[in-house]
Amino acid sequence: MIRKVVYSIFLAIIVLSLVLFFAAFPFGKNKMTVGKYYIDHGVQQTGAANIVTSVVLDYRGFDTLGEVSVLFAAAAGVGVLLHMIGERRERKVKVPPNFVVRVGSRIVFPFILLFGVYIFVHGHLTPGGGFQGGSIIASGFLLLYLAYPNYKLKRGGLAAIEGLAGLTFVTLGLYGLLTPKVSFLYNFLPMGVFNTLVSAGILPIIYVAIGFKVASEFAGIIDDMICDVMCRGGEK
Amino acid sequence: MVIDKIFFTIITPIFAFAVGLSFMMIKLKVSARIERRYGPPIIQPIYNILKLLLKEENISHGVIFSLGPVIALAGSILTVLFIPYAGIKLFTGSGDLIALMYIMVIGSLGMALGAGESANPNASIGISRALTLMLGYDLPFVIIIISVVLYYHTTNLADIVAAQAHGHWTLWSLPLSAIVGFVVAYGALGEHPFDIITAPHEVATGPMVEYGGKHLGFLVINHAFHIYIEIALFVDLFLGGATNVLWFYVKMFAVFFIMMLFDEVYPRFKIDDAVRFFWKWPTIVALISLIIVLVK
Amino acid sequence: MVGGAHPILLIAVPLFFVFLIVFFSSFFKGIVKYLPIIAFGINLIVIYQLIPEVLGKGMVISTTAGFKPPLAIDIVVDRLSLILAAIGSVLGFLVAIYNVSYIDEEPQERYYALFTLLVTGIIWMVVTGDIFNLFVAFEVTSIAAFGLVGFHRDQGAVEAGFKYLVMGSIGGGMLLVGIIMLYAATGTLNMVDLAQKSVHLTFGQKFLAYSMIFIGLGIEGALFPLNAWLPDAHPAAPSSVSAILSGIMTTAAIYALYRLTNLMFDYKQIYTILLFFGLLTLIFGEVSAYFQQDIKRMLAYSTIGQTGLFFFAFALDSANGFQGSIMQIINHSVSKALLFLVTGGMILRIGSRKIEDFAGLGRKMKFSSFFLAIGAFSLMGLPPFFGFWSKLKIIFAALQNPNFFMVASVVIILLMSVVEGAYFFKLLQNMYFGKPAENLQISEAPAGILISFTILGLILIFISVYPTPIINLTHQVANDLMSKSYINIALRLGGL
Amino acid sequence: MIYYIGSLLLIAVGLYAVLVKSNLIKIIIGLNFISSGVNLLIISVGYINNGTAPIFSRLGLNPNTMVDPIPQALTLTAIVIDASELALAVAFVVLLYRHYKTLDIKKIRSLKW
Amino acid sequence: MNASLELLLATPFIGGLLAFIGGKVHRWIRNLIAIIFSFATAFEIIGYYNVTIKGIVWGKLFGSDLILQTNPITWLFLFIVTSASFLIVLFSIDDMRKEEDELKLDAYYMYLLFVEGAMVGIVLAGDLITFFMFWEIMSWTSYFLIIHGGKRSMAAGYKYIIMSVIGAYAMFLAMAMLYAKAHSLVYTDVANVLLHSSPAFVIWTIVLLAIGFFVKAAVMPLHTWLPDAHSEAPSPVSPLLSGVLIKMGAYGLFVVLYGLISVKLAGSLMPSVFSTPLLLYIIQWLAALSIVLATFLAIMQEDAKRLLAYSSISQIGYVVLGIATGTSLGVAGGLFHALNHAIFKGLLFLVVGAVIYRTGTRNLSELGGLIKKMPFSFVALLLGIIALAGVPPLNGFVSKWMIYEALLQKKEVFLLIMAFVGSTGAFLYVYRLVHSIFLGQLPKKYENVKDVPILMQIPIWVLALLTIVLGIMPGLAMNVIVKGMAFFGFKPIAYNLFGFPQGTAMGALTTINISAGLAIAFVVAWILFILFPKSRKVSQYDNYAAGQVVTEDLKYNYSYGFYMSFSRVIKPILKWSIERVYNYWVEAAKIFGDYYMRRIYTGNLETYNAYIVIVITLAAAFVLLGGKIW
Repeated sequence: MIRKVVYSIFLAIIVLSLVLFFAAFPFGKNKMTVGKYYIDHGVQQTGAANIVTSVVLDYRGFDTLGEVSVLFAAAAGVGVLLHMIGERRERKVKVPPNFVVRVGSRIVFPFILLFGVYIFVHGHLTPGGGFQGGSIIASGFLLLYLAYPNYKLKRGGLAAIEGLAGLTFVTLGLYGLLTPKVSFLYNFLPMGVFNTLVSAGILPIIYVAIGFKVASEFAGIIDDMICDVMCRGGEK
Repeated sequence: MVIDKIFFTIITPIFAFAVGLSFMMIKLKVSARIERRYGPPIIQPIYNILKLLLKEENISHGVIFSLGPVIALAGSILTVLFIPYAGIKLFTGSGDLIALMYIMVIGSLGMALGAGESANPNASIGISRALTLMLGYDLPFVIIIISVVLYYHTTNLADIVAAQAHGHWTLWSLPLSAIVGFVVAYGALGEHPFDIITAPHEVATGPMVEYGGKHLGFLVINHAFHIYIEIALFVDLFLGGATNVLWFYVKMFAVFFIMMLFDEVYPRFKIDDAVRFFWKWPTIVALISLIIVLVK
Repeated sequence: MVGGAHPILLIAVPLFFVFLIVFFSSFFKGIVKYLPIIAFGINLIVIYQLIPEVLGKGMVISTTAGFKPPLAIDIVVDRLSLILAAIGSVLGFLVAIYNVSYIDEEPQERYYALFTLLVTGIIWMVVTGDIFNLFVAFEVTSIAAFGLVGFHRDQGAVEAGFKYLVMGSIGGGMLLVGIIMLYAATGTLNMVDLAQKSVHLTFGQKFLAYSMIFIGLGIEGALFPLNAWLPDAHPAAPSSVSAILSGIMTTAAIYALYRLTNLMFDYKQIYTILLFFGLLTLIFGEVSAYFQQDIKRMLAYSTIGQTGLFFFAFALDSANGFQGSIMQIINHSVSKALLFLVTGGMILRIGSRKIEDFAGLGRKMKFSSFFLAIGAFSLMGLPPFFGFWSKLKIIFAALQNPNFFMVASVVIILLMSVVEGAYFFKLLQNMYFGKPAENLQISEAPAGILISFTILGLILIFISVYPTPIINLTHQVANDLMSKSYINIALRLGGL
Repeated sequence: MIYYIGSLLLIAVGLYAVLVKSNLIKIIIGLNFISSGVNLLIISVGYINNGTAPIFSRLGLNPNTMVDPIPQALTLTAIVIDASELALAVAFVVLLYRHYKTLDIKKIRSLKW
Repeated sequence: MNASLELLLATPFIGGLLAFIGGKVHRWIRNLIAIIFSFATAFEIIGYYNVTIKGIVWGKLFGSDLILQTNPITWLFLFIVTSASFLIVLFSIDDMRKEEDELKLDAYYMYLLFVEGAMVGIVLAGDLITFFMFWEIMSWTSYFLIIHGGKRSMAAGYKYIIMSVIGAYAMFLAMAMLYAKAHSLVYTDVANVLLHSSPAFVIWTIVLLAIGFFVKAAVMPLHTWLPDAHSEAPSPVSPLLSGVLIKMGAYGLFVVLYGLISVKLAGSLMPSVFSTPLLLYIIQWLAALSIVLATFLAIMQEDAKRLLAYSSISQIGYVVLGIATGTSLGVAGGLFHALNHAIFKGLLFLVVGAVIYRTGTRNLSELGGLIKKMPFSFVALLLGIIALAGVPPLNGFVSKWMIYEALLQKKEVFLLIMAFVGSTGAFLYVYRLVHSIFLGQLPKKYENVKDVPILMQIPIWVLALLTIVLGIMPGLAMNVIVKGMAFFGFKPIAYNLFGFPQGTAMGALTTINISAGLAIAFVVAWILFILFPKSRKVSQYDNYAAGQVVTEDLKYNYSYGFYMSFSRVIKPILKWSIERVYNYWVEAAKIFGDYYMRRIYTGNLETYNAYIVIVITLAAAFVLLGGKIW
């Protein structure tokens, strides 16, 4: 009990000091320096209507590469941890899925996919993007897992998609080094018409790649976790 | 000059031997008298030595066994050459008091080696005791040597003797050192109560247990030298040496006579008691004397 | 490709290969294990090309997305980064060779991908010029490391991995809080820009932001008392990964601390506090190492101790201190990686991590034992090995103005060196002259392992007998740090 | 201001959970609290009073009312990182449970000193 | 000889590496390389006899130069190092043949030559950093040599290396302090800076450096490694350690005391006792205590090498005592004794090694009577012990005499008394050595023992010859020593080839007279002896045993607990052991370390997280309190 009180006091001190810090930079005040530049020039420079996307994929595109790597690392890590030695058994469930779920999922799944694709394709125009879209697609696969006990993703294909998507991203970035700007991730494609689907140069391509990548990674994670619990064979 | 030197070099050991032998003779008689016996004839030691030397049957346990007495005698002869007596200083210039201390050891080393080869445990025990006792009396001995040396600011024995001319004996100036010196010389001679080394009736005459014949004869001769060395050194250090042989002899005899008296009075020390004894009172007294010298 | 190499290749190329590994894993699995070698081989070429440029100009800046910083993220390689990136690439390359013989457990393709990602993340942390990008690289590194620590999936590995994950996540969160505090205060994320714009902050504000960043990087950088995950995680990981973790990952985090401290938080008070952290880390690491029975755990604690040492040297806040610190970093990275690689090979052969089971290995695995001895000597700081020069420099630096505290610290450092000697000699003695178990039938380590640690050992021997270039280079680095030329050169080269 | 305090409190609650809860899942939830708090903090930093989203859904929107896009981008990155950590943590918990047959962190102490 | 100092320094190192590589080809190639290179090193130093070279830059470090230099004192130590190493390599060829493991042997020769090289480096060093570097190399290479001796040598080696490292780091601290002040570690610069430093600084410097040297030289409170290490090391290594390696401590002390700070400076900094600066006086006392206590301990030993090891502590005490007197005679005596000790202790260890080679034991009570089987070894050992005991006419006497005289001149009587007692005590233990090994009765199992092979005898004879030559002609060594000391600003002492004429000291010494006198006396006595009837040789068992007949299977010898009665006397001293004090503290530190570690790395995640939170809290509190947390 004393422990908890002491911890609470500690945390109170931490929060208090941080609050005092942030009090010097009040909420709602315009603190932009670089951000202002992005808002002012982002549209001309990147051609993306969504300034956040232009920041995420263009100005700070390198961060996103890292982000993709992190996600990939997590997926690989989960794969490493939940890797199964020996045969995979058929998945067994205690209660077979409801009929409604099975039929419903068959109807909903294409729409989920479509919605996901929509989100990452329009990432440079509207809120959303590769990560969001990818997650949505992965949730569609989760639905399939719920609905069909014997549903199994083809991991080889997933890996290929994952790798190809990642390769696309890096290759696009590396190509920037060959352009006159000599800059990684340089947006070398024409800007296109503002606020249309085919605009903002390489950004949509990257987002599509990210979308596929995220979808396959999340799907892989889901597959790993479900199988680890449900398909584990005789090994201890 | 050179002839002189050679002459004295030859004569000195003989003189030393004679003196030592005479003391041995006297001792037999005197101790007999103290014990109210008649005692053997006065020249009995000479008989003894001759008998031993001329014995037909000699046994040897090995080369070093034979060499031991020889080395002992050689060491003693060498030591004698370094001790000035009656104004004659032969080698005194080439080795001072400190060197002399170590030259004296050569003889003991020879004897110890020889006795060691005899492979008799009695001999070994005797040597062990002898060496231990040596360590015992060495402590007060070096202290008084240092006191005397510091008092006269020289380690040259001849100079020390010279500085004591006209009756300025060290005995008067450093009486405490002299007393300790006496005790030490006495201990070094291995007389009662420090005769645990040979310990007659106990370990069968100690280191010499295996010796007989000419070997033992050499050791007896060596003992005569030994008596001479210890007492002569004492006389040189504390009694101012002497200008002529006779006076030197008289002084030596006086010292020896007092020693004999002690010899008859005291019982025997155990070896560790002997060491403790030497490290206690003689050392303390010697240190007091040393401090007196230092403060002066 | 104007002007030779482009530092961004240091990150992009290995990442490319990471995805290539994933791509190939489904249908061409045989090639997977060789891809990291190629990746870091290319990295080495890039480093080689960068060397003259960096040494000449002091810095090479590479922009991304075609915009100048602070608008976009830039990759900045100055001399200090170059040293660490070079160490990272070399270790990555050698450990990649090592892996070929070492890893036989499934899932291999994920291991290779994660491994490549780990090293890439480390290099990334070192060369980035943007503080949020630093955070991302930090997370790439740590998440790859979480997975790799748990790679064996046995009880210890999982426990260590989980603890590491919890602490690392807290650290990551705190680091992000610190970054956001800086962003809230300045509105920029580029380090050079931050350094310039943060001058108007009060000491208290800076200190608070700094302490948050410090927590994050300190957890990764194994500073006492934030290092409790390390002695669990480093031994639990495969030895190849341990070599990277101990050799360069903690160092990279410490590098980030150096960089940020030097750029933005250059206060005497902060340095004084860091001194204590360094000393405590040193003491607790070395003394704990002495009590270990498990060799990898011992090496892990020794890593903590070494970290404390070079962190202490850095906190001296003098040119000599910086120089000593960086020399010690080099020494530690090379030697500790060497030790982990060698012990990895030995553990592979004898199947035990207990020090007493190493008895008699000096006879059976001659090369391994020899290089183990070399590495241990260098860590102990025995001449003529490189560790001696670095320790020398640190001590000299500490005693530049010998007040009581400094002398006491030096005494502590030396005492800890004695402790270090105590456990290393115990190990060596046991290894060379201990009585081996009955009918111990083992052979020398496999070829890949042998090649990799032999090369590393030869590098160590080379810098030991010919330390002059490194001494000169680190001297320049120390001057860079002292004069904060990072800002100046970056400004001149159009970093802003 | 309340947003700052709220998000900071969220961080504190997360830390508290990590500190005192012994259930592995709760610790993971605590970690998530921390990251959510941090993300909220980031977003709050970028907010401008009466701001709009920095999206030019049509040309001619007033750029001066738009909020800072950088924190939003950062949050996006941070969320993904948090999700990755979460996935990995859950995988660890699965394995831990298999090895120790418990979810109590106090009993998972095979590695010490 | 125009070879450069670098070449001299490099020769043994190159030789070591080549020997190691050569061992892969054939063991004789290795042996040959070892012999050639050790001889080459010894040969190269001829060119530097009485040469002074001020300083050669051989490298650069942190912008300061690494310097080599040489002067006659250097030459003296070079001579000790190189010639001893050469002889030991010769001795090793046969002695180490019993080691079957060729790899160990390859490593053995490599380390042997490395140790030599490191010692050459120490001696040639012209600045402290070079000195320290080679010092450390010497430590660890010799450590590897020591642990070649088998299982028990490992514990000994461990103790050795840990203590060495502690000592080295004490030196290192002093060096670093000097560097901080002088920004250079070249002897001359350091000396300049010390001249203008505060007394406390100078004293600290000397104390710290002295700790390092004393560990290596095994001066009393820091000696505990030596008896174990020297006795457990392989036979050829022991003479290297005892004869040469511990001299490096003495050399270091000499250089620091007279190269870095002059006696005059030391005298001006602190009060003087007996006209010796206090610090030097304390050093002298430590040395004197070493002499006496180590002698007593040596008397008690039952193990031949352990006995010699304790004797080394005691003899190095004389060296340090002499060097710390600060007068020309005393320092010359100390240096000369260093040379002499290298010779006779090397000799003794080699002979004991030869005995071990033949009998396989070094337990004194198991040996005996070997004189008939190994007569040459006996004679060599006899010469060695006579020299060690400081009995004329051999070399040990001359150097001890010089030290005594120097102490007498300075009236440091208490030290002198201790030195004397140590010398007499030495007589006890050396007799023990010769008695228990060569005299007494021959155990039956050693009936077939022969003298050692010729290759092992050569080094023994060379050293034995040297004891005699230097005993009769100390002037040979004084040539070098006096010239070298002039280099360090000492007044020259008067000497001639055969000793010291009147005026050098309080007395005079002419060694030729003593030896000639002894020779003549011996011849006279011998002639007398053979004049009398010839003696008959009998068996050793044919002796007086209280009427019993002694048979060969019965051990009828007195060799265990030889000085039992003496041990009763010094029991109070024996009860008290420095080693136990050290062990106590080490154990306490271990318990403490273990305790805190268990409290900190508990394995409990909550605790670990709490650390993080505490650190953040401290930082936050620091800010909240406005930076006033401490």
